[in-house]
Amino acid sequence: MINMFHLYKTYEGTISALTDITLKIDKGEFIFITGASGAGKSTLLKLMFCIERPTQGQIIIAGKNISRFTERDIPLLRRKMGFVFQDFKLLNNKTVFDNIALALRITGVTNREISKKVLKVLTYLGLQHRANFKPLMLSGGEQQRVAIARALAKEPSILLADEPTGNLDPERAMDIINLFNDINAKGTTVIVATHDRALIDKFSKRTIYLEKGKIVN
Amino acid sequence: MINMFHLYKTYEGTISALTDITLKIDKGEFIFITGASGAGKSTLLKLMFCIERPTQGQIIIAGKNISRFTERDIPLLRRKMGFVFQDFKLLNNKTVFDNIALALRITGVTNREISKKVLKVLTYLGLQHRANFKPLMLSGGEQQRVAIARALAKEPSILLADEPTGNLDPERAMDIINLFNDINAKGTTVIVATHDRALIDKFSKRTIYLEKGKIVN
Amino acid sequence: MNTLRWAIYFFSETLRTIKENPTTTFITVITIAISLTICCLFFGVFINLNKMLSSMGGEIQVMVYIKDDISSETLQNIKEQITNMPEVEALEYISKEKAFSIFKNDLKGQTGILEGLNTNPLPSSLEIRMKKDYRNPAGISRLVARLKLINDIDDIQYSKEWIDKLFAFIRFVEAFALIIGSFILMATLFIISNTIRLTIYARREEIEIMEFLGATNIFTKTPFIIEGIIEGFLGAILSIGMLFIVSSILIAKTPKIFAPLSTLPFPVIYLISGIIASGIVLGLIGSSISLRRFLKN
Amino acid sequence: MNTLRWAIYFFSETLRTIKENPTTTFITVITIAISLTICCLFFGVFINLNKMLSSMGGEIQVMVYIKDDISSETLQNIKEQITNMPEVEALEYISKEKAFSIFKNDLKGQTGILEGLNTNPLPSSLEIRMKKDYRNPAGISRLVARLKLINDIDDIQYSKEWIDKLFAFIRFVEAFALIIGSFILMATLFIISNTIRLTIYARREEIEIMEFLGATNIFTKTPFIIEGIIEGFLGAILSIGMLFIVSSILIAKTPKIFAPLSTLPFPVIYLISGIIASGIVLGLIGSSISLRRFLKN
Ligand SMILES: Nc1ncnc2c1ncn2[C@@H]1O[C@H](COP(=O)(O)OP(=O)(O)OP(=O)(O)O)[C@@H](O)[C@H]1O
Ligand SMILES: Nc1ncnc2c1ncn2[C@@H]1O[C@H](COP(=O)(O)OP(=O)(O)OP(=O)(O)O)[C@@H](O)[C@H]1O
Ligand SMILES: [Mg+2]
Ligand SMILES: [Mg+2]
Repeated sequence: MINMFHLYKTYEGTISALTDITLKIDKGEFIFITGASGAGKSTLLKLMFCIERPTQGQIIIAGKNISRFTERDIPLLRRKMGFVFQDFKLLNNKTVFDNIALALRITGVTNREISKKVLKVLTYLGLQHRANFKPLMLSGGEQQRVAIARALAKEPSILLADEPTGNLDPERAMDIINLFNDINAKGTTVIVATHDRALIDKFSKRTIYLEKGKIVN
Repeated sequence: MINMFHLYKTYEGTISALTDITLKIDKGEFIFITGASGAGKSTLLKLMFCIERPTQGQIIIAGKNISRFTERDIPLLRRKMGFVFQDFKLLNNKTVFDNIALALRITGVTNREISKKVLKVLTYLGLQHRANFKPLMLSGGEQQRVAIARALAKEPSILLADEPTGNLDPERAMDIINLFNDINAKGTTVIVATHDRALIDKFSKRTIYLEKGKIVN
Repeated sequence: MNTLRWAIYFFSETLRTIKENPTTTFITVITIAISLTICCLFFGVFINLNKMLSSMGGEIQVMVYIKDDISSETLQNIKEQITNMPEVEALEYISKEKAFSIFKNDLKGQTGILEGLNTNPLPSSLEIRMKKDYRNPAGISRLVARLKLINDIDDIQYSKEWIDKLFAFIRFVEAFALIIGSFILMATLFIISNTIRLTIYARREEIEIMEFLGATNIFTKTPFIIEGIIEGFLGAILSIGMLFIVSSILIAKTPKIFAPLSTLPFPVIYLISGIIASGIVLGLIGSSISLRRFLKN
Repeated sequence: MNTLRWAIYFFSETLRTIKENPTTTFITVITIAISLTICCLFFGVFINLNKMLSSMGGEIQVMVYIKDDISSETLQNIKEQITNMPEVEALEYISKEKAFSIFKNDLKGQTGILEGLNTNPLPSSLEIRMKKDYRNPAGISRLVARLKLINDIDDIQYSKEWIDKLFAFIRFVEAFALIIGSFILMATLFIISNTIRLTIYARREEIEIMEFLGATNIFTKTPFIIEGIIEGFLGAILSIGMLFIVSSILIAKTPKIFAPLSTLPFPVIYLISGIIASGIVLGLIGSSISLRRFLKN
């Protein structure tokens, strides 16, 4: 599904965030990426989502070399992927419902299906009662769950989640990973960047350890 | 130091975030506040910092009834307190150094002292090499540490930290709480809202459990 | 079906953002209204001034004095020759007697001067009214050249100095309007597009997030462009209101003799549709230009 | 010492934000420049037009015709009486002979009319030039009333119709300028303050964070206000440049006779300092107004 060959990412010409990453992720895999703060976890996810471009090396996703993507190719790639941003990136002037609906509308889902899907995913995440709230009226953990809901709603074939449980209590965090497990069981490739050792230990999945931009084991 | 009497906070007239909170925090105490997502932890901290005003009840800080504060009284209160925001609230167009320096300048510290203090606190948090970065060039955990550095730099008499370790790996999280412990030992009252059970267990401090806006034990 | 769904989506999306950002919408609409109004006032005054000045060309008179001792046939011949000239619109014959009575009238009180005068010393004449298109220095020169070829003409008189002055003034006003007018037009475009740009700048995060969700440029752009068009339309309507108020104050304050200076230079319906069209185009261009800066392609 | 430290801080802070937001600074500066330029062009043209029209009042002539049979003492007496009137600036005596030669000159070719005339029928007269302040319909009426009280005067003539028309036109131009001018002034204020407001709106988060850090309003406000002042100053400088370019094009295109219409109505130094002062005041007011919306008190 995802193949990375000798990937390097250097910011501003000098700040080396990733060094020589070669990684193969199979279709339907569930992977944790972990490592200290600043190790390069977010950068790795951003490269897969074309938010950042590699300084060197290739990324092949579903047979396409996205390192060579032009700006025009990117939207189509992103519509098939879900991304839970570390800083949520919710639209503050839209309600929770509209934030999630927008992500679906972009992928071309019809209005009728949109309401159904949004309500379903909000229920999964215990946020039905917050559907008409705007993000700034939510607690940190609620915002994080909206960000997760938005990524899940479009039923992506690849889910990238960047620190999706940092603002959640341990029970809720466990629930989220269980949810990821469920969609993973239905075929979605799941890649989670996290610090939470309890989760990694509990779910014993393949885990990539990053240290100063390099994969270690 | 901080006294809360029968505090209620209702958002938008209907969303009850805190119900009948009565709490006494002594000078020099170290307190954890915990509870599920949406329990009201952030709201409680925001009330102490005058970001939100209580719907009912009184808050006395250092002998002053801040529930009666006018807009003109607030700046002085805030200069004596440090607040680590759950969403960091860094100025994106200023460097890490300038973000922290600004907080000091507002409290009236002289230029010479500012550089000294900023560099000291950045070193504590392992961020010397990021002094000239702007927040958007930092990883999530680095941003969080800048937010912590900013709150610590002005050597506040009360430190309020809202989920200060959500984006940090367990080792760094432990370091942060140790740091809080140190300044607590020097007399600062520390109040930390957190989900991290590992930290709460490790540091066995007085812990307030919130559930749906109420204190439980 | 699909197109309709998108149209509905984009429209409701636009209305929502307008409702959510009343201040920026308000600012943009008023800015467009003010800019359009200043443009219209400027060009309205200019067009009227130019019209009034040009109509003063109607006072251009060429007088042909005829020798005293000619037959009525020769006179008829001269009249025909002149009437056939391309520059001539009308011709009036003023006999010796009529000329004398006009002269007496002009002198009014001081008739003492005519005491002891027993012959009429004034010649008969032909007064020529020129066609509109030829009422300019070049046209007059050509007419005079033609007239000079006619026999039995004593003298040709026309106010050359006055005509040259009038046309120099018209040319001056035109150049003036061109310079200041193009400045005002450029200023209008600049101010409108930048106001829109600042409102979009305030929402740059929103655009970025849309991109992260896989939105194509067109999807992200369309609501902003529709918003620009709606704001342009509203601005135009408001501008029409402002123009109506300003021009009715002007008309009320204008003495009758200068009325042409403050009337509408075009039929109202053209004016209104012109302003609305300009508003819409300005909103469209303004938002399109601004968006290019915030979208990658 | 402390004040100096703050001054340095606020200034360097302002320069930093200007450097960091070149686009919004640029937009604000150009908007101020354009608005000031349009204002100046409008008032410049208006002042010149008004000046030119008023100077046409200099052509106001009041003629006093004197009876034929008076002694030179009486004439001297009349002259003195008139010279002492407050409205009178100068007085010219035109004798019967001079009047006749002027009349002959006016008739030019058609001197046939004077054949057989052996006495001079024209009266002698006094031509009055009025003082500047009285060259208006009311002043003339008062002067004429005074003149009528003098004995030995035959007749008083002045071009009432022309004067009334001229002053009606001047009054019209003034009313016109007042209406359009106040519209342009309001528009300028609105556009400048709103451009600044939009730039501040884009940075509203920054203001909020400053408040959370315990900054007083004055601390948060000052850099924005200094920025407004600097932008106003730069806009004024740019506006002076624009005015210089536009007015030199205008002057180049202006025929000599209309030169008064496109010259500077004031000494350059007043103009420049006036524009700079307006720019600074506009920047100051614009930023202060805008900040009130984003700060709680
Ligand atoms: N500005 C607001 N307007 C309306 N409701 C709000 C607002 N802020 C918070 N709330 C609601 O109040 C409740 C408590 O929020 P609070 O942020 O205090 O929770 P929290 O304990 O900090 O949760 P978390 O751990 O997820 O950050 C939540 O249900 C939230 O939706
Ligand atoms: N836009 C950028 N410009 C410059 N440097 C950057 C940029 N983004 C990230 N970096 C740097 O690259 C390194 C890796 O960042 P990254 O966000 O990938 O870390 P991370 O593993 O996600 O850390 P965290 O757990 O704290 O989120 C960091 O040192 C960071 O400062
Ligand atoms: Mg990260
Ligand atoms: Mg919270």
